Amino acid sequence: MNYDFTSEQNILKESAHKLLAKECTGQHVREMAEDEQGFSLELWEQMAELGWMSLLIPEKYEGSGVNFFDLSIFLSEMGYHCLPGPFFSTVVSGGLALLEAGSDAQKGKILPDISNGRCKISLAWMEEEGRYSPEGIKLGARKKNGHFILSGKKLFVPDAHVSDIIICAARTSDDLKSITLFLAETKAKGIRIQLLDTMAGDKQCEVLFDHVEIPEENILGELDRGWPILKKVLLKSAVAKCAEMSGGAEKVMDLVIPYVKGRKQFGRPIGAFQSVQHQCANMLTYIETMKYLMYQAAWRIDKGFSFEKEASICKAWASDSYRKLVALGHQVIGGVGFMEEYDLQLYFKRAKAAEQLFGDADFHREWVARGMF
Amino acid sequence: MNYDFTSEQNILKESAHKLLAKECTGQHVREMAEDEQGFSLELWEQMAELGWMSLLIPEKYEGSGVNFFDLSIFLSEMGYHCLPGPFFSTVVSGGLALLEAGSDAQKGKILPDISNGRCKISLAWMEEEGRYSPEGIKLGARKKNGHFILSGKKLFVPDAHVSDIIICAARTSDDLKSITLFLAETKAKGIRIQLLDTMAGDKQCEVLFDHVEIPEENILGELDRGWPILKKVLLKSAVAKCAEMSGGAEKVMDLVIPYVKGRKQFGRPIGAFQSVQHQCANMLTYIETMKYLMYQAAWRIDKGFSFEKEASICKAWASDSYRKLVALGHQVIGGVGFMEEYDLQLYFKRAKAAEQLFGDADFHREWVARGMF
Amino acid sequence: MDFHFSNEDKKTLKEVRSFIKAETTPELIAETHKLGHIYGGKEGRRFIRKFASNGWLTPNWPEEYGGLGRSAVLNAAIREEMAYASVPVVFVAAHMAGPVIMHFGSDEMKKEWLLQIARGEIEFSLGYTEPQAGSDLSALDIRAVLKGDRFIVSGQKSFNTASHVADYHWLAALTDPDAKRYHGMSLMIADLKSPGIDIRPMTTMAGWQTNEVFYNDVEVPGKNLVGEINHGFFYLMSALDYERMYPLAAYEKVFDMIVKYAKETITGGQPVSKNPIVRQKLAQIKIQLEANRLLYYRLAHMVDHGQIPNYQASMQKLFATETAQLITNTGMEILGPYSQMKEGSKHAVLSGQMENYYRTSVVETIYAGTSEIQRNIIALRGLKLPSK
Amino acid sequence: MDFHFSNEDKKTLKEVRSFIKAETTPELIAETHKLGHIYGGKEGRRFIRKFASNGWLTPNWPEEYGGLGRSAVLNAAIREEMAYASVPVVFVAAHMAGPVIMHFGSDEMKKEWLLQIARGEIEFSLGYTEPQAGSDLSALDIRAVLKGDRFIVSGQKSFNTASHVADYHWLAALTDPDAKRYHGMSLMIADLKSPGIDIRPMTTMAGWQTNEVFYNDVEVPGKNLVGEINHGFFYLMSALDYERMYPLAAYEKVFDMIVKYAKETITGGQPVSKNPIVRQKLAQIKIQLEANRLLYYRLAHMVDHGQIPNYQASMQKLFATETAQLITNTGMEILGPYSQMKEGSKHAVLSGQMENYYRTSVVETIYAGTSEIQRNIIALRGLKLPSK
Repeated sequence: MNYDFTSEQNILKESAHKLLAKECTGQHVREMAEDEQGFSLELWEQMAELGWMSLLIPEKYEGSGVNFFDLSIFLSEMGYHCLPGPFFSTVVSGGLALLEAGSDAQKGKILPDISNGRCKISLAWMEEEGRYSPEGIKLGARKKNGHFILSGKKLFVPDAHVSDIIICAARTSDDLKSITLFLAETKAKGIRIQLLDTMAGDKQCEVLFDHVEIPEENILGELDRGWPILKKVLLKSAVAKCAEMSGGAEKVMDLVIPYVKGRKQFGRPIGAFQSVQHQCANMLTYIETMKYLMYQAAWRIDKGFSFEKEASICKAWASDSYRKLVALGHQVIGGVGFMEEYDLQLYFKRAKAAEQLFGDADFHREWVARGMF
Repeated sequence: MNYDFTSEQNILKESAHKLLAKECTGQHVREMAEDEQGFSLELWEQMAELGWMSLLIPEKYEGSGVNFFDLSIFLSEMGYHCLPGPFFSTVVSGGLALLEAGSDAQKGKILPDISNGRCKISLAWMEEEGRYSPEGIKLGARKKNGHFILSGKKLFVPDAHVSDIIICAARTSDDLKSITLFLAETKAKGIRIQLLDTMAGDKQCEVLFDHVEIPEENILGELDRGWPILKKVLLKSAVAKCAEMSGGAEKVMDLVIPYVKGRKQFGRPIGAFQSVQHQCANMLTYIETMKYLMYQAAWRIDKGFSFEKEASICKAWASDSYRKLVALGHQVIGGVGFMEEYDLQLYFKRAKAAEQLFGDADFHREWVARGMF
Repeated sequence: MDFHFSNEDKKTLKEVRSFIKAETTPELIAETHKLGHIYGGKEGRRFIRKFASNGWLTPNWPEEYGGLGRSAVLNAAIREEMAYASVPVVFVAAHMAGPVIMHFGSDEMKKEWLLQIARGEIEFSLGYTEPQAGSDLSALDIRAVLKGDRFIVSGQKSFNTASHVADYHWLAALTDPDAKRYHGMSLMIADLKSPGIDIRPMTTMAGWQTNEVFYNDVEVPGKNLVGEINHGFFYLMSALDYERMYPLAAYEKVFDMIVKYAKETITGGQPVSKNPIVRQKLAQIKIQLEANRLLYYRLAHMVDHGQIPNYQASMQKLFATETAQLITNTGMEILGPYSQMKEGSKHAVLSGQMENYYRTSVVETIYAGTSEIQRNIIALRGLKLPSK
Repeated sequence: MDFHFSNEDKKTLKEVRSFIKAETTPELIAETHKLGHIYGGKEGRRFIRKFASNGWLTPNWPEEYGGLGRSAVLNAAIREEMAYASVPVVFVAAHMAGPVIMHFGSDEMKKEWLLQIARGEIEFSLGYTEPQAGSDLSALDIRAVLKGDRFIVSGQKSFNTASHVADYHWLAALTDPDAKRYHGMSLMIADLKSPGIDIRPMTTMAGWQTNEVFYNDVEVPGKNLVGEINHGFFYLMSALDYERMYPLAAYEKVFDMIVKYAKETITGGQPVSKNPIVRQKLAQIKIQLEANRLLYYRLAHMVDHGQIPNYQASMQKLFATETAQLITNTGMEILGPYSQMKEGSKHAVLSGQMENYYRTSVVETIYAGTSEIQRNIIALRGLKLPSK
């Protein structure tokens, strides 16, 4: 057993931290929340050049070799700095879906472009019922002259408005579980994308498919067999989201702890009050448990071990813990932390958004229970 | 609105407190937990003489007039002192069932005997599934020659071993809700009572009905219409149990608060530590919310208002709060409170027993939800 | 004990409900929404004056000061009605400053201020907090020096909500900087339009504005001193006790909206309200709302029976605000991704109010005394635990 | 990072499991049950010696002292195996006193004690707590006066678990009563059969026995002093750090029993495990068990990498014991009225163990440092928050 990073991993972490501390300030995050595109193309290209997009991509597709654990280190740093933009949807959800189910041709065509930053992807699964189950997918794809015609509506699709490709989960038969994944180009005729206005200023979209024609070779994986792929991708994405969340939690600690050491009330630093101390102790406990659960799941994914149970455990715990940690942070910092100009609120909002993405705590507890019963 | 006791009620409370402080010491409670009968007949008769058994009974049946609120004051004191014995099963559950559904003849025969302490009653509803629903009642009663023959097994029947009458809920038709209540004399042929050994040393019994013959006039209420009666009795009993619980909670405070004021650690009273202060503040909040919710439900019962929602709210809250309050008490008192000779453990055990009686928090939350949806 | 409103109170409350329903015009709602407060604008002033003309702003004040001579219970109930109707309910003048003036002000001061307050003609904003003094209200820096018949005030306040819309500042200032803690502070009323006052907005994460208020040699008439000089801390603490109650009904309304949503929204072929886990969560909130209601009216009962609520007010504030946060977080959970949609966004439900309340609720356990301070008070005053 | 046991460790753990399965005879179980401890009786001593002869009591000790020279991870894992098998797992000699002797004892002391300990031939009981000293271990009253080559000890200990079955007392006593706090205490080993020692049982609410231990001019050989005189508090704190870990597997086993019960028990026509609320509760525990496992093995990882666990041990103890209480309370809820039936009662399920564990779990967040003390440590040492 070993709980330490390798020295290479420490260097990775530091370099990511350094770049983002410089380029992704609170100011930048606030601007991008208002910005329609929602990210800086310059920073995007810089990250691509540094190889950040290539971490999940095998060398034969111009990646740097599949390494989920190292990716999670990067994601932690992105969470720490609230990096806006389509990195997660492209590299994590999109990349994982392609790796999981893409044909050689599909991979050969798209993965190199992910790796060098030229292609952005979004995964579209949720619909009006807002659920994570095959039954919730109603958007239909019907075969016609060697093509599939997709009609329906996807909701809460991350960063679709800046993506080149949308991976769309569609119903291809009445059988409840018959879901197929399609690679749709966002410029295809019949696709309309509308940005939604969200609490955290992250970019979620409604994507309308109005008789969108998609060639059969754009099926990702096999016909009617999309759900198991999607489930796997969502679970791995959940672990990756936990990496972001644990990074965000670390930043909250870095805001809170110096503050309670410096801020004086009733003649002493508030950090000397036992109730503040105990709240901070609880925060540290949340963060360390989140972190190890996440790294364990990431490590299992890399090793090729079963990871489903660990992924659900980790997302359930992180969903609750991150929210509670931010709430404790607000409580000990008090009025200052309630100000828009103080960065804590960025994390408050993103903690809730992340909590709901890829299944919240109740959802993943139920999945843990399915493993038990 | 008025949150105060009347001066008469204050006197009632004090007199009950005084008697029980003298007669129902921790020593007595411990002895009765070991004792097979489980209560002192002498104290029982003293209570009867003082009119404690008569509080729910109309004057025409030799009672002192129906007054649930005043009864709840007495029950609080009994909870404060952990009074062992069949008062609750006789006066509360038994008495309420008779009042709710008894014929004039039944009331005239039994209520005066309850009032003067000559009759003890137990209500038997639970069976192997341990649930509070008509479906859980399997014990069958089949009609034969103007009698009903009862066969089956009741579990967790409080104080059946010392009761004269058991009010037994039996299934009288295959229809799921067709339950009938029967008045069974414990000395009847075919009834076998076996004492169970419980954590709190309260007396719960298995009661076997082996072809017990019960005359038709011993039906309480109407044939097949027993469930609504039982439900009402269980709900009122739940409120009465909350009265006991809030009294127990007050005693826990009376153990804890002086202790934390006196006990010194690290050079000062432990009550001066903020974490202890906050735990005690939470305890006080639990106790005051429990108390008002309970008194409100009792007041509504007396006024003849609907009380079902308030009863479930009160039992759900008290079930959680009393347990949490005792746990906080243990936490601040520490090692001493873990000793058998210290009275706190009496309340720890009884809090859990009371939590489960007449429906626990999850159960009553579901009932509250039924009122909402 | 008795847990009912009197018939007379019930009748008044019915009138209040009808009034609010009839008088909350779209114009009023738009203005209130823009300002974040019901006063400060034309529509709001009209509404409040009309409302107050019934005596409803101060029903428990004596008639000579513009009240109805009715009970604190009625006052508490009216405040709940207003909160449920989303009429922002913090009236500093009527519910915090007024009672202090009534208890400690000179006859002249009472005459000057109370009727105006009761009629809803003027509003105050609280001027307690300063940058260095959060929970520690004894740590003030702002100075008021008596020169002749006026005070000259200099210094800075922060987190002073509503100073940009109120008429007067209910100001705590140091009048004897050499005195021991708690003994050199005075309370006074400053006109927010006075020369030398500079109000700078601070935006909160809930979107509404609070303020920094800068005093640069501002003149405050000596007669605006409340009670005696250097007794301010005592008055301030008393103000906290007299009418400290936290109407939770604004969040209760959110809860009712969530319940309705759960009933009407179908997921997986059945209403969300059939989900046993959702049922448990919503029932738990219902239970806490009921417990809070009892803690809330206890405060009014005490006032009506000549007692001064003390730790009981802390307990209610603590309980109510933790329940408020439970409501908003549970709502976010039940609405799922829809909860994140802001007002005006496509696919927003409950008019996009869920995420708004979720953000707003953050501050409830902080302002007007943090939960930690409330627990301290319950322990020290309610249980008489030693302070050291 | 790496979250797996090595193949070598896996092999050893398999052997340990087989051994425990084979050697826990009904006689041993009966004896353990009666004494509340696995040592003290004939069967227990036989079992422990045989177990220890494999080096499993001290696998991470050097071979010269009877260990296997293996990892702390293996040690931690073996302790979990023992806990899961309900072999009471608190070995004061092997896991608390031994490491202190190894770090601070003289060569003579090491020779005299370590091999005996590693072989399971002797057991110690902790002699820290006194009536007036609960969480405050610096507040001792018991005195040890050096006279020639021996200490004369007088005073009283309380809550000294296992003193009635152990051989020696790992005694903290005042050797310089005039010294400042923390600087006048020494650690020494006292033979519990010494004349002048009187052990009086105290019964806990969990049914098991702890003890008051009275010293009346008891002679303790000077060579039994651990390390230097008056350095006891430092050693004691170090002992807390070195091998402080809380094996939770005894409660994990209870959890597994509850899960099995939920699967096999039919209510309302379906297994209890189909109830969504039950599922949420049990899944939550599963999650916390997993988080605890990671906190637990982190401690071993640190030792194996030359670090001394500090606040990390507090965090694991805190997390584990709160999880233990969650498990027992949830079990009581799920078993319902059956949970209250005691061992031997008709209708008892899970051998009546549920209520037993429920009572037992009360003390977990209190002994060996209360949760409050653990949170203090996490804040002060883990986060370097100011102490005043």
